Amino acid sequence: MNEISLLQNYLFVGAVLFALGMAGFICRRNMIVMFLCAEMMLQGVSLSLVAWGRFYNDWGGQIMTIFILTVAACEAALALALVMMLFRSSGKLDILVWQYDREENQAPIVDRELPEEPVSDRTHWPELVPAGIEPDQTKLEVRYRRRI
Amino acid sequence: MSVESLDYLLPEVLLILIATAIYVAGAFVAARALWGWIAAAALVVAGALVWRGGELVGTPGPLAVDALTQYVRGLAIVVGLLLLLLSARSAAAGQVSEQVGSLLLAITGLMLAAGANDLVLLFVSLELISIPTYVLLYLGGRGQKSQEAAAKYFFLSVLSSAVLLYGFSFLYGLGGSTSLTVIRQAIATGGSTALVSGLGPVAAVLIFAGLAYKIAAVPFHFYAPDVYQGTSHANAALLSVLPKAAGLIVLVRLLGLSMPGQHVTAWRVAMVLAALTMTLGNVLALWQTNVRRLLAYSSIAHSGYMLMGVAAGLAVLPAAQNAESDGYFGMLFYLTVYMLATAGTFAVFEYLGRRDEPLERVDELAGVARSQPVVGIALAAFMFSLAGIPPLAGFAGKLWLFYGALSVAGAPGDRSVKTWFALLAVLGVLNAAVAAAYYLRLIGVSWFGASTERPRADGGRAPWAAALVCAVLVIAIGVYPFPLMRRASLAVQGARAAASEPAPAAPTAPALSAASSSSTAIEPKSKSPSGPAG
Amino acid sequence: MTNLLERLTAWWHAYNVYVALVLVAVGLYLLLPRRRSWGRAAGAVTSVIGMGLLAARSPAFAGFFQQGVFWSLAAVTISAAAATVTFRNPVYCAIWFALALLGTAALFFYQGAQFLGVATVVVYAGAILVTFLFVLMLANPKGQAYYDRISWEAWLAAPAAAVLLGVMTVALARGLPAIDPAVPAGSPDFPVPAVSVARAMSQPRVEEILATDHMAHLGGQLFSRYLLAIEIAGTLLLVALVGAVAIVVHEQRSRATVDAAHPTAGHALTPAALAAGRTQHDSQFAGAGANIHE
Amino acid sequence: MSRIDLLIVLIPALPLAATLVTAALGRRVLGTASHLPALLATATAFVLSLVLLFDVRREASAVPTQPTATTPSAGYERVVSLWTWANIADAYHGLDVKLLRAGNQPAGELIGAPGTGGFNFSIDVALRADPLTAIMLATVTLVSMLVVIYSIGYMHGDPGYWRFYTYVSLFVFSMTMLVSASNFLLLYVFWEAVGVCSYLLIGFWYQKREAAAAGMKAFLVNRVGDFGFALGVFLIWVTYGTLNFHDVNYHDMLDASDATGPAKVAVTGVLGTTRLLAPASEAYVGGAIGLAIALLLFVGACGKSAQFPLHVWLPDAMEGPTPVSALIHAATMVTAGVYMVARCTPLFLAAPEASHVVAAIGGFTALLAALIAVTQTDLKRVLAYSTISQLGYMFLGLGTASLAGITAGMFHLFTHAFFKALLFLGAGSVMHAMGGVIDMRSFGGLRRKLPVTHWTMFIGSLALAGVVPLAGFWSKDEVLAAVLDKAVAAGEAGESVASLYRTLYWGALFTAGLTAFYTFRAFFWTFYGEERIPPEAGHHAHESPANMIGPLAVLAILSAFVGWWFAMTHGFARLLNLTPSLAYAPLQPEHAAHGGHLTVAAVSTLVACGGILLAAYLYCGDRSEVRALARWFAPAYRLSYSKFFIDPIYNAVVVLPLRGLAAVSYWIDRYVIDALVNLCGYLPLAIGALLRPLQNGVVPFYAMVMVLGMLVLLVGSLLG
Repeated sequence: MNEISLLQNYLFVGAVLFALGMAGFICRRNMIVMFLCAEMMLQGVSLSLVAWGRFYNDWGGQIMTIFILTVAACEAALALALVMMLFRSSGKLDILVWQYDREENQAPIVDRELPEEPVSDRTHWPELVPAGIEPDQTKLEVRYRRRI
Repeated sequence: MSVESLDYLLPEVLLILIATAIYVAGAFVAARALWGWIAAAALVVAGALVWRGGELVGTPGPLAVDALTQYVRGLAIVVGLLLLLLSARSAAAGQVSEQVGSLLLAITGLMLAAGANDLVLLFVSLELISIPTYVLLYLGGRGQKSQEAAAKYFFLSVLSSAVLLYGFSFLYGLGGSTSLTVIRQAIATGGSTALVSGLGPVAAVLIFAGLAYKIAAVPFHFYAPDVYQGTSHANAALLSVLPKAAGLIVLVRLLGLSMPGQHVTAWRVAMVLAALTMTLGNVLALWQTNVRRLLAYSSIAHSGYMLMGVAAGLAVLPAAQNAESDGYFGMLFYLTVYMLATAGTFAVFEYLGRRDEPLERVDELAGVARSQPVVGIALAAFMFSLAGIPPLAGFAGKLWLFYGALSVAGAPGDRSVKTWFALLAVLGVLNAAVAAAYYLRLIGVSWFGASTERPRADGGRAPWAAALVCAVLVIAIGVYPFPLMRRASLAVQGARAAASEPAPAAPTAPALSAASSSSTAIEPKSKSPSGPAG
Repeated sequence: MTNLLERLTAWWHAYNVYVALVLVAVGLYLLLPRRRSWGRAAGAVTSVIGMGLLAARSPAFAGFFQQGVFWSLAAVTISAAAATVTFRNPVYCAIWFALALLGTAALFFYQGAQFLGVATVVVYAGAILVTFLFVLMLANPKGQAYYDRISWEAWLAAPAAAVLLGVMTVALARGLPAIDPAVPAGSPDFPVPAVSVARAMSQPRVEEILATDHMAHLGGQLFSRYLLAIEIAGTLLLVALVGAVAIVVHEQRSRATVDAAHPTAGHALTPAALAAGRTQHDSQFAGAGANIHE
Repeated sequence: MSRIDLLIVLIPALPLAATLVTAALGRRVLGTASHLPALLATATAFVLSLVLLFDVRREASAVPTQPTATTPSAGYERVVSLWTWANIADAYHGLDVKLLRAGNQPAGELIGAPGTGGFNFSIDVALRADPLTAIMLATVTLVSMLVVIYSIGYMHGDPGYWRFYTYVSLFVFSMTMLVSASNFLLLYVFWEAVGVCSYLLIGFWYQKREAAAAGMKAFLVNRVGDFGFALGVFLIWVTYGTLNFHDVNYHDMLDASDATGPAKVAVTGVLGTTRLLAPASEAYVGGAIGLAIALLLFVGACGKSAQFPLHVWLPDAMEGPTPVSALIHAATMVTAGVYMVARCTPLFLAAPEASHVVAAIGGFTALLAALIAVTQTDLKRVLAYSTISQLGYMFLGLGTASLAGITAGMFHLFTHAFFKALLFLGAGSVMHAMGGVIDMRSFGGLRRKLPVTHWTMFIGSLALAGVVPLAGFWSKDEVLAAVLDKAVAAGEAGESVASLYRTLYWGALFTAGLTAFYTFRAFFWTFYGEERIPPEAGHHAHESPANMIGPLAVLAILSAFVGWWFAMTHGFARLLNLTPSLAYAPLQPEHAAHGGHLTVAAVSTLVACGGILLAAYLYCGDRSEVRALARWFAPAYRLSYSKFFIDPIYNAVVVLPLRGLAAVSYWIDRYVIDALVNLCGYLPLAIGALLRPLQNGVVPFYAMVMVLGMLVLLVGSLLG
């Protein structure tokens, strides 16, 4: 693969990551997933930068990526604190809860119907039993045997 | 980096050190006023240092040492002092140090962003404005409103900075270096190559879209009304001033000065956004009853006017014009005037509110100007200035913006371009007429409204002083704008001149990298088709 | 018959980009969470085909078999990314994102950016993502929230992504035409500005990026030319740290003071606050834990 | 610095000082003595204006009055530059130099060489003294002084006393600056400033909802006019490269030490001597651009001077205190548009079609407003519509684009200031006595109670009606004569506009009759008939105090004699015609047939008398005072009383159509034109309402729109 096609391929992969992240950012409603999607966009940018740096034999692309990494870490710290606080006051990770401030006399966006949850998608996580009580081994085994 | 550049950066270094010290010491000493005074002293000293720097002209390293940088640094310090006065009261108890420190850092971010001549430095400087702003937004208010404001600003800001970075990556790809000087030279000499003509517009649009969020230009403006409404007056003032200034200056630096020959895309985008932004901001402001929401739309509309200046600056080649008909000059002058009037307005509102119950609705202003004549006159001055009514500063600002647009329309050139700019100027004047309605409504309510009996106006002396300073400046600049004009035109001329002189063949070789490269065996140049190395 | 075939082939050559874009959009739409989810497998197939078609537009695709390593890495990364965006359960999303990060890190290695590869794995996958997983588990350990099962305007988001991809493909094809390596840099047929290439060639540290002491060079650059940015990045980390702490502390403090002063304010979830602050319409909506139906 | 320089600076400076003093000290220190600074300032300014007037007259007389073929006159002007407001370096590079050059000067000498500052475009705060300015200054300061004196009595006891005098002083400052500004920018600045003062003063009694709304309306409608004016100024800037009225010499640009040798013109002003003396085809831009400039300026004038269709604010502006109506909305501010059009005469001459538009709008407005005034029952509203109508006359005069017409228009402005201020102040006196009631249906027969007001208003009404030999007669007559001359001249030249001007002439003549009718209708209704006093006035309805009566008397004397004096001596025209904009070759008199003027005068007098008689017949007829009136208007009285059977015919043929027309005009004005103007105001609101749902508070939606916007821009940039 010559340099220019290497560059082109990397830029293409970067664009795919950016576009996917962008679509996810728009339509996912879970705030943490939104943030992950934003990070994915940054991954796309990083790939492009590194590819250009390689192409020009220049350090700038990699350095820029390091800084993107750093800033992403800063933003992640703030995002975690913020999301935690938002979750504590609304009980949800849904971004659509936060639409109180809007133009006056506009009706809020309300979900008309909620999706049914298919049984097949239902997942179970291990449950910790309260301390001091002996767990019912057989029941747990039965419940998780399929997956363990 | 060298000792000289450190010397040049002394104001920023000082501010960062003081901010850090305030952060750390704030954990131990909970003195409300102390941190404010220290921060103010730091800003004053930094201002003196900037002043002492004068009109330095240095070689372009990571920093563009030119008159534009100096101008914006001075502006940032003045605005910083005003914002500090404005937020003196709104700080939550026990978190003054966090607030003051974040504010100082955001101001430093603007100072650095104005002078950054390197994509990496530019990126971190812009983040240095954004990240403290998130913190301030959350700390500024109480309960769900400020939470919502912070969340909205944060998430959309993350999206926009990703877009901006994507634009940066293409700009980097055009120039092969993070230095804007090198990028400019590469684009100037390689204007006809497929790379520049194919990817240049993409880079320009992505960067524009990323920065338009900071400027609050339509359709990237949506956060502004909601966030302003949900946060405190001080934070709204900060949002309407710092990111906007940074966005506009960076826009000029990146698209205007670093991408020669790529202006067609940029000015078209700027023109479309300017027309949309000013119109939408004004027509929606007519409906508002919440003061901060109203000012949010007003600030959106003013972004539109300033984008008109940017468009005019982008559309004309630098050689064909004098400094004052340059759209950037109009934009810079208007930016200054707008910042003063808007910060002053928020100061008035902050002052007029009750303790723990800030001013919210326009009706609450009823009759306050009669019981508080000084503040009333100041508010009237800001409103008249924002509406562009002479002889206040906003009039001169609008005048130079329209002059810039009409200079494009009057200069020799493509006929359709001229027509578009003439139409844009007409739209601008029409918008100014529409805008008068809601500014006048605020004056009318505050002077002629039936007054409410409830006690008001215990915002303290600090916002009062900020309002007074802004009012004096707005009137003085209106009556005698020449000194400010001269500075602004020198700034624009300086930036244009710095951007048109030939770049050094290679970026200034830093000492450390020279040392490290000496230890590297120079391998034969071969573009190996292999994948991973090492 | 042959005529028809020829016409079909011509049509295909002219329009396969659009077909690919439509396929990407449809596939992505099918994959994204919707009210009644069906056809997710079809969506996966469709979007893979679409992206494959787009990739085939790339002139470099010809050498696919020589570039097997790259394309496998890219395929893994992209599929993981698509899975991140489309999976309903946010915990799965995070884990798929970890895979995408690993893919990106591998791509970094492939480019010779060793430090970045390691840093991505350590910082992102190791630190950030794990913290997010903690939050996710704390927030809704069952991962069954209704808002993960529906998305906002998927019918607009998917075409938007496809259009962006199309724009980028076209722009890249215009900006970086496949060039003959024999064409000298600086001639009009060469796509890259001669200045940049000349600069890259003229530097003493040719092939530095691929050199064995890569890290030393990177560090040298970082702490010389980009020293100022490093300092500011340090400040940024400080702000983020202080800010994150302040946000949490602020919440506790203001809740304490607000609860003391106005027992009803501050919480959306108490009925009194809802009645006081919000409109009736809003409060129905914000009466959160319970009922989002009308 | 000569005396003129000092005077022209002092005259605006004094009211400014009064404003500052009153604003600073008014509430706490001055209290009920807040009128003192304003009184002192306006009185001194008036005296200084008189001195200035005489100085200017003396200086201007030195200029040759009769132009010869070789040296056409360009009038007299004196410019004082206070400070540089803005300075643009190298502004004239790249501009089309031909436009800057004018007349007999070679190109190289007009624009300075680089380095001398000759390429710099500077906007100074520059004041000018010339005959037009001097006349305007004298008028403005005289009327304001009288209004200030009058208001001492009228505003006595108002809680906002100090505020009132602050605003009035500010207004006098702005108005004096407006008429003495020597560049378009300064003119625009004070153009807006008088608008702001007007807004403040209309809304002075903010407790009244209508007052606040009227202030808002006045300001916003004015903004629409200013929109045109601003664009016109920009267009002048772009076209002529300068905004100065006057020429700038090298001497003014360089240091005094360098100023040796004869004064050379460095930059020609838009209305400067150099350009005026040059052949018109070289000096001024005609065609579409010239027409656009003139029409845009005229839009501004329409807003400020309340011409159709931007006249809707003026009737509402009567919510302000009556002295304000007299000062601002009758005598001074509303004439700013007339002043500006007269000042810019050369620009209008460059585009003859613009003059036709001015004349047509002026004539139409005059007729429309007069028709509306016929049926109004609010005394101040009658006067307001009458003001609009008279302003229309002024524009009609200016629209003839002849020296006689422009002089007549300005002369009408001059005389109108006196008698309209008189009428308004008289109305204020009535209102004062009636406890604030101004509806004529509630009172009547007041001439016993208010004798002085009655007599002074009688003189004012006669003057407005245009009865010989009062002020209005002379000026209105000259306007009519000028229109007729123009029609005749155009007819002789075979131009198609002759019929337009002929129509306008007849319309104006009809309007003159209407004017007489509605003026005396109001006069008789108020002062004659059965004595009726509204309950609001209580039992102590009495004549106003001396400080209100005094100004009335002064204005009455002026209204009576000023027209006659100046018309007989031709002093006004002779002085005014030395203004640079008017001492202008294409404008020099073409020696029209003056023989016709006597006919015009006779006809107009007849028409006016007819109107008065009609009013007398209708409003004095079956009243208790009919005998007293019968002695005055014996013929009409006898006609109406003895020939009883004529009444119905008379009524059906003259009165009913007139009333019907008036009612229709009023209805159209209120519900169509006003509604259209309001509609323009609602349009942005409606657009806003359509866009509001976009702001729905949902973050993903915002993100979506951001991304879509970015994509549209991206696709656009790739396609374009």
